[in-house]
Amino acid sequence: MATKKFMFVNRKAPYGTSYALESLEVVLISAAFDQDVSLAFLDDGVYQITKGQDTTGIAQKNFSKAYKALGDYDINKLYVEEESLSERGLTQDDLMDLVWEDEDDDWAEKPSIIMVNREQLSDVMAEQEVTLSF
Amino acid sequence: MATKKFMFVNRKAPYGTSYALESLEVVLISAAFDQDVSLAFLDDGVYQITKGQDTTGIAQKNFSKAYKALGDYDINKLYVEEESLSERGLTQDDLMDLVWEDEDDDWAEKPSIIMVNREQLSDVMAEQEVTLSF
Amino acid sequence: MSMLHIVNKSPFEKTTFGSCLNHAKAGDSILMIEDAAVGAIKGSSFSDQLSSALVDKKVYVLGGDLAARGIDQSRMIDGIELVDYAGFVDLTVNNETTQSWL
Amino acid sequence: MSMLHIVNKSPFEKTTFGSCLNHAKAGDSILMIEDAAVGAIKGSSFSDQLSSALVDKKVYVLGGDLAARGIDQSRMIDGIELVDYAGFVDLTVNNETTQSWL
Amino acid sequence: MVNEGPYQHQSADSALNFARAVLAQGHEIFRIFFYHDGVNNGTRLSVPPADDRQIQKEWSELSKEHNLDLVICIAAAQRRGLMDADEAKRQGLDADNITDGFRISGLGQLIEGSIESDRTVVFGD
Amino acid sequence: MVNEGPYQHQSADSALNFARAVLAQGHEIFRIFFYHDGVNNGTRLSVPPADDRQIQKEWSELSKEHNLDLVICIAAAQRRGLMDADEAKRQGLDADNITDGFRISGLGQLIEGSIESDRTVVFGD
Repeated sequence: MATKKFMFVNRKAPYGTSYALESLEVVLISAAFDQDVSLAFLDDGVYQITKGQDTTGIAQKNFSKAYKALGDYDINKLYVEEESLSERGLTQDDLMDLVWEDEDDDWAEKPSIIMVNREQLSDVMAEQEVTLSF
Repeated sequence: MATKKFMFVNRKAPYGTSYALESLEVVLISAAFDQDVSLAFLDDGVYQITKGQDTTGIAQKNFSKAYKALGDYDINKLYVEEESLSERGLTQDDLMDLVWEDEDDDWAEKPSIIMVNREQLSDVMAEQEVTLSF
Repeated sequence: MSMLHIVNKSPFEKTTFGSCLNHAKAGDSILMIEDAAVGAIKGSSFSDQLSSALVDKKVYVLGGDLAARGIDQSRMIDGIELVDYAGFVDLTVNNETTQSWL
Repeated sequence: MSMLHIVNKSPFEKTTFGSCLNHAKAGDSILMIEDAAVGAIKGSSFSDQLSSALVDKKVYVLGGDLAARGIDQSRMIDGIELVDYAGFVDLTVNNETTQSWL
Repeated sequence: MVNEGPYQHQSADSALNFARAVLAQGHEIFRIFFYHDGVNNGTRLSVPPADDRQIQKEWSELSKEHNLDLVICIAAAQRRGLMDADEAKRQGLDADNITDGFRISGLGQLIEGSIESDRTVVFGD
Repeated sequence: MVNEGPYQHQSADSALNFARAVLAQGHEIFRIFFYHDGVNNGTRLSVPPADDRQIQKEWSELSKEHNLDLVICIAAAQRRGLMDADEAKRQGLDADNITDGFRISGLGQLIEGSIESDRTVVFGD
């Protein structure tokens, strides 16, 4: 099968709707198809990867740990928009520490999160061949 | 049964979602219960009562005419927020001419639309006993 | 008569929260649930607007919804009160009417 | 490569349309469908922002959605083009990729 | 009033949690009315993952425990395909999908409920 | 990809109208994938008012006419209660509610469809 540049665009907060969870399920499946996969977190999508999520008070499953597994599937390009964080009173310190191990570099642990500004994110979006949004 | 002050709050555009249509269905049913019913049209809800709606291009039923029937059921307090119209580039001239006949005044035809500013609408909302939003 | 305004949408995603603040009256209460909880944080592009509401209104946030989105309560704007579902019920009892901003 | 951005939410209700405009690039096309059609009107609080986009992008609106909401095409901002569903299909063919702003 | 279906929007969860808290404090729930996509709270054909919440079943159980009146709007249910045995038969359909504890009725039940109750709370999108 | 159910959001209508226009111009539709509440487009238990559009039936008919591959996501369908006969049996349920022309399958079908097609268009809320 051909290899295409896939981008999953995440613009909604988790738990308020099922889009974040069900987007993550597609991302995990996409790993099996050996595609060139990127994720974008912008607007309220940045809340999907905040650290310290605790869902005990709302009786929903906390699926934030699953983002940590993405690196194991070689999904390691998670673009986060700086402007989206700052508008929400957040910084990169509020995000989970998401990493992957580079087999070409003696399995060195490298960050999966790539901080970009709005202009840079637009450039990355423009390069994609398939853009899926939820 | 007791008589309560009911307000139906309409804040969403028609056709994009079913809320406008299904809100109207509740309003029509409420007429049978002899309550003190008001409707508020603010934010994108003002598009529900624009004139000249033509749904032939989107294969949906045009239900805007049903608002004209509200007067026949003695539902004649339709509050429309001026600020919502002007933010959207609209004026009262863009709205349907909705009327009711006053049996205490020799069936004189009177306007059902009551133009209010934001402050006045807030006052009307504050007087309600049941507020239903969709 | 006082009214409890319930808002469930992020102020960064929808204009609903702003519309709620524009229509709530002095003495009313505002409860942030679901995605609206993210509006409780200090230092956002929305926090000035919410702080202004605190001058003459009470503002509450459902703690479970705040925690689910990874926001620690220490980050809340001063004056916002944390409630659980029992507190939510109390708010509906203590205000004569409720209005949901959907 | 050019991209077709499809936006379906009213700019007065959600921040999605604004986000789309912030990320579309020169030479891209933007298609307004469903509730987004109301953004096409002249003289609104959003029209300046959309007019700016017209400087280096093409903007289209689905005629059926505009008419359904009672907005006559004479009220549209100058430069916006009206399309039907066949025109929508052409736009997806003539741009290499599409992105839906939901 | 619950306006949204389970899982897609949190409003079904919020309504369920709120209803539990109301009952825990000894208040009475006159009726819960399911409208719009909220009708889908009443399907028995849902099988969520075992480690996830089981919203439709939890409504059924809460209803049984507290004798709650869970009413699904008939007009909304017809559009969305939520049927009880009688209605399915009337429409000539070969199956139904409502679960225990729910009943299908008209919009008047919403208005009546709002008149009879001291408070009406709306959960939706 | 269709993310929303019929009636509640216009996205199901838009997708249907778009699909018709695509076929009218002689293009080929590789697959239509129904995700999230979009799974509800595939119920046969819907009976909308006679003067309203019949979205679920229109999908079925379009599928028959053009041999379309209409795929419902199994994970989303399980949460929301959309079942075919096999899946209902496997889950021990006494009824199913899928309509003609739709099939239930996994999320891989969405990725595969996006790889195989020249264009992927998403309709949602």
